Amino acid sequence: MSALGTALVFWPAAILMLVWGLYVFRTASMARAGLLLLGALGLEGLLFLALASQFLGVLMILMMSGEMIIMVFFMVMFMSDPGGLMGMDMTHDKRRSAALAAAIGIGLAVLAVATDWPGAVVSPDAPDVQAIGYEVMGRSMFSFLFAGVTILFAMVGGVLLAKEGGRLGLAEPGDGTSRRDERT
Amino acid sequence: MLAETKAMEERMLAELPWLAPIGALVLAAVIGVVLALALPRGRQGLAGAWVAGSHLAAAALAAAVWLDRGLMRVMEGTVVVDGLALATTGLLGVAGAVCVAMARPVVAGTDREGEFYAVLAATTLAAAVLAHAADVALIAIALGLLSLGSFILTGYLRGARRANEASLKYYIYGTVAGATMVYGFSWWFGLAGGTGLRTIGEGLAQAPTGAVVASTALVVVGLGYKAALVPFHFWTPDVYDGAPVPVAAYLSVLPKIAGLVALARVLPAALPGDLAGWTTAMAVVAAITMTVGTLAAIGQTSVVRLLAYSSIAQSGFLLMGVAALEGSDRALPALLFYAVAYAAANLAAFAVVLAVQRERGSVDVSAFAGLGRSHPWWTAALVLSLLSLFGLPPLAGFVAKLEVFSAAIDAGQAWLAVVGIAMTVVSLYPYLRVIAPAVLAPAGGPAQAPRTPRPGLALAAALGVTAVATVVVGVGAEPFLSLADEARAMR
Amino acid sequence: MSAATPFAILLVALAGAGLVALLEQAVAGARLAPAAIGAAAARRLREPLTLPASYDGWLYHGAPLLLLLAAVAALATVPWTPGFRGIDLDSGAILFAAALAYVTPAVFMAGWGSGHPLAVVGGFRFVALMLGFAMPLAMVITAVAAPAESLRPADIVAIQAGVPMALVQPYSLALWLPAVMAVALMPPFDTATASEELAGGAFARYTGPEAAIVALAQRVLVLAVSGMTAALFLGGWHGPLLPDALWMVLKTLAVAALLLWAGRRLPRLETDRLLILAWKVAIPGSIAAIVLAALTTLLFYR
Amino acid sequence: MISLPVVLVVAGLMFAIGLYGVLGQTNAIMVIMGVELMLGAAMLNVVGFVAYAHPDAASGAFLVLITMTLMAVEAAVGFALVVAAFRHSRTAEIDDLTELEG
Repeated sequence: MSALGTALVFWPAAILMLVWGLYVFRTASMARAGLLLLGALGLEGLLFLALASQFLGVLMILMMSGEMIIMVFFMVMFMSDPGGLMGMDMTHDKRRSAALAAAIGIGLAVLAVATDWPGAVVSPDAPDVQAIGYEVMGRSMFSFLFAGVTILFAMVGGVLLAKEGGRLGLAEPGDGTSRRDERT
Repeated sequence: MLAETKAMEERMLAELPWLAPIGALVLAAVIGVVLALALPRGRQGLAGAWVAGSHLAAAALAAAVWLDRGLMRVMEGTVVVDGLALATTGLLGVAGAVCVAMARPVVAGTDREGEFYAVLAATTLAAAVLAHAADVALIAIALGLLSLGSFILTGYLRGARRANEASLKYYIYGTVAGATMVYGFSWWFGLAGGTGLRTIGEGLAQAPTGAVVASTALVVVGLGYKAALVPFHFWTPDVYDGAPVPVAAYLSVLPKIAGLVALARVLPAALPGDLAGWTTAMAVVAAITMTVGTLAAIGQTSVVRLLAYSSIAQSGFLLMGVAALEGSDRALPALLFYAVAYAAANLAAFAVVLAVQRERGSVDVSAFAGLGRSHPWWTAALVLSLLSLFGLPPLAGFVAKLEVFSAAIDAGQAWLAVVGIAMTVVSLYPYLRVIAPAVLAPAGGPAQAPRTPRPGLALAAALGVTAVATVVVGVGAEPFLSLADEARAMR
Repeated sequence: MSAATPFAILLVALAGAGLVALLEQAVAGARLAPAAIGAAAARRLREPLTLPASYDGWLYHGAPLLLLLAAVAALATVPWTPGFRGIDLDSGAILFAAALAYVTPAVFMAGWGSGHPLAVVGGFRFVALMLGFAMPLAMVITAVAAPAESLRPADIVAIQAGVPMALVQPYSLALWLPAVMAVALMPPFDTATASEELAGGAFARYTGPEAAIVALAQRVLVLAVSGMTAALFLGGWHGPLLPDALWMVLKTLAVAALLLWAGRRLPRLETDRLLILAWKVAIPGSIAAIVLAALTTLLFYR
Repeated sequence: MISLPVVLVVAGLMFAIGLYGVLGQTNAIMVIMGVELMLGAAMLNVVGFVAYAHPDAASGAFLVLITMTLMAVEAAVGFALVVAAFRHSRTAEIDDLTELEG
């Protein structure tokens, strides 16, 4: 992509991404918060595309849709005020957290501008799908396989924690995994 | 490119024997899940036996690889099989097996017993991989699985609200720290142009200092949180308190040692030659960590929380070994020896706490009163382990502390050794607060109906092994020290 | 990709949507009446916009636009002829799945934004459904991309010059068709939006021009998935005698007709049955499909 | 036009927004959202570096893939923990978790 094309996609997408990202934590409606996050991360995928990382951009756009829609689901299920109509305050330490986050953001930004980064590629470029494939199935094979194990145990652990009662039927009172224990 | 990749594939297949310990742990975890699915409820303990056996097999394989195959960089440099990695894997394997034995009486008969063992094995696997990893992408994902496994183990007793709360708190601290670390890795990648630690080391040596310091600080947040270093230690007491006691024992040893070993591998490799003054920074963190941990331990009434703060202080002592890595050749052996001594003593202490909790239903200091009359063997183990954590000669802790102090002095950080000695002296008080009532008070303690009459064979075995190790590693320290001397980290 | 391509794609979308509407009439057994389609659309556009009583404006108004965007983006990845394709990326086949993935948030936004309980349930149903069916969709794309060693749809068409993929991997086609029908909101997988279910489900509250956009987007979705099916499984533009573009159009319309016909004939299952189908049959099946595709590639394509 | 520092500044601000969410929100799921933004910022960094400094470094692309995996698995386990917490207390607010003294 040409430098002009990159700029034309990058600026609107980046600004919208930051604004939506911020509004995730400012809106009272949980459905909106989740969808704004989906929008922000989807726009990040668009930024990847603008920065020549085609495969990563497309993958990001694909993955975030699924992941964030689940997020929205959970938001709506587990919030006492999913529509944001009751005006519940869901923040704490508002001023301190904002100040700390702003300080860190400004610090990172200043450092990013001040540092003399290596490399001086004018127009963005990136390895293509094939090069990424050779990397995944070559040098980073071990890490890739290990990521598979990680996903397996995220699934096992997720089911373990979330489901009441095990594969072996509901828990028996007294063994510490049943909710009934709490009351006795 | 295809031919190149084919050659790479051949190489990687030929290098598989070096990964045998990791392979044993992978089998432990994956076959653990299969066994959990296949076995009937009454037989779920077999999954535990399988996992414990595979842990021991991993430790044995680590020794075999060291003796038989030698040390090398494998998997195109993303994995390093060196003395540090193999010694850590051996320790993790034995400690993990002890934790399975401790957990067995607690989780027996629960509704997802088999999965518990499998997740424990996966967590150990992640710790072992973290000790081997020489690539930041692998470190990131290994730390991810290590964290996830820890969260799951902490929250396993889902009926207990405390366990759930501890797990959620742990999760929040853990994911935030992990995300911060990945951000630091992204800058490292940008400065060096690769994700291998060796590439990063070469790149950072030429990079501007400001960016190096900032990104390294972000990385240390992630690894330091695993190792419970101050100021990333807040989760520790709550999590140990809320988790089942065997899980607290596990968390206090395996993820912590893995985090410290990862620091010991990452920092010297990525920041060669004391780049950005990281040794001094680590020394300062070590001093603060041991001070905060020791002082906070003084006021605790729950023995588990006391041990939690004590383990924070011990992280500080372990970190002394990391801080001395650039300045002294004795630092790495000292770190490893300290890790062995700490693991033995801490697991023994937690095993006694578990036994007392199961008999007296409480982990308060008051519950330990009169333990010496009713259970002399437990009390002996408790006294030995706590005094080893304190560093009384001739126990393992004494030799270990001697080693790290001399390494610190050797590296020109004598002030740190002074702080360490001062904190060692102070730490006697909290340990004595547990020991004194246990030994001196008359028999009895809080009269509560015993929940389980006997500790069970597995728990007794775990207690015996760790208590004996505490003594043997201290009295017969020579072979262990010479073995640790052989352990060299590869860059 | 020239400057005219976006307009060409829009033209294809509009013309194709009209053709799909005609096909719907044909499949329903009614007399073909192109004028009626135009009249219905015009009536929709003139209709006043009545808003639901309690609704979330951003989500309500955004949903039809997002649905249309997703449909057109999916359509743009379809390779029509060697010379004419919309977005031609190395990873275009993944982009197709990525574009379709945004149908889910669009339906959810429509349901939640309408602020009506049945519409909200409709949105939830669709999310649940797509969590199951998005996986086979993406995995089948991997399976058909394996022989071509490329994720570019045009390359996948090119490798089918001799034998269409439907003959090599019939199992992949069997997994693919339900998945694309579900994502294109087609019966019998339309438990979230059908008028017989939940009183119309997620899109029931839309009126006027917005309802017209929803109707258009649904037709474009059918066109996009039919076009991609023709490209990935039926050899795309390859065929004797006739020109490339005509072959592609014929194949696309044939697939669309088949899907619409199947939708009228098959009974509509309950959402939980569909989920069982997705998680217990389609996902394991698509993993097996990848393994088989890898074996096929190694045996016959190298 | 765009250059490397511009991308890094955008990523830095995104990281700060995520951190703001993590520190300021009381609901566990909102905290997860903040973490996702922080990880997204790290990915944007890597993609920027690949684009403008190391165009041949496929290992950077792999780091992004791994980060995406981390995002997914951490969110999965986080949701499971929230479900478990909700069973007990019908709430996912962190401030209500006060059983263990600090």
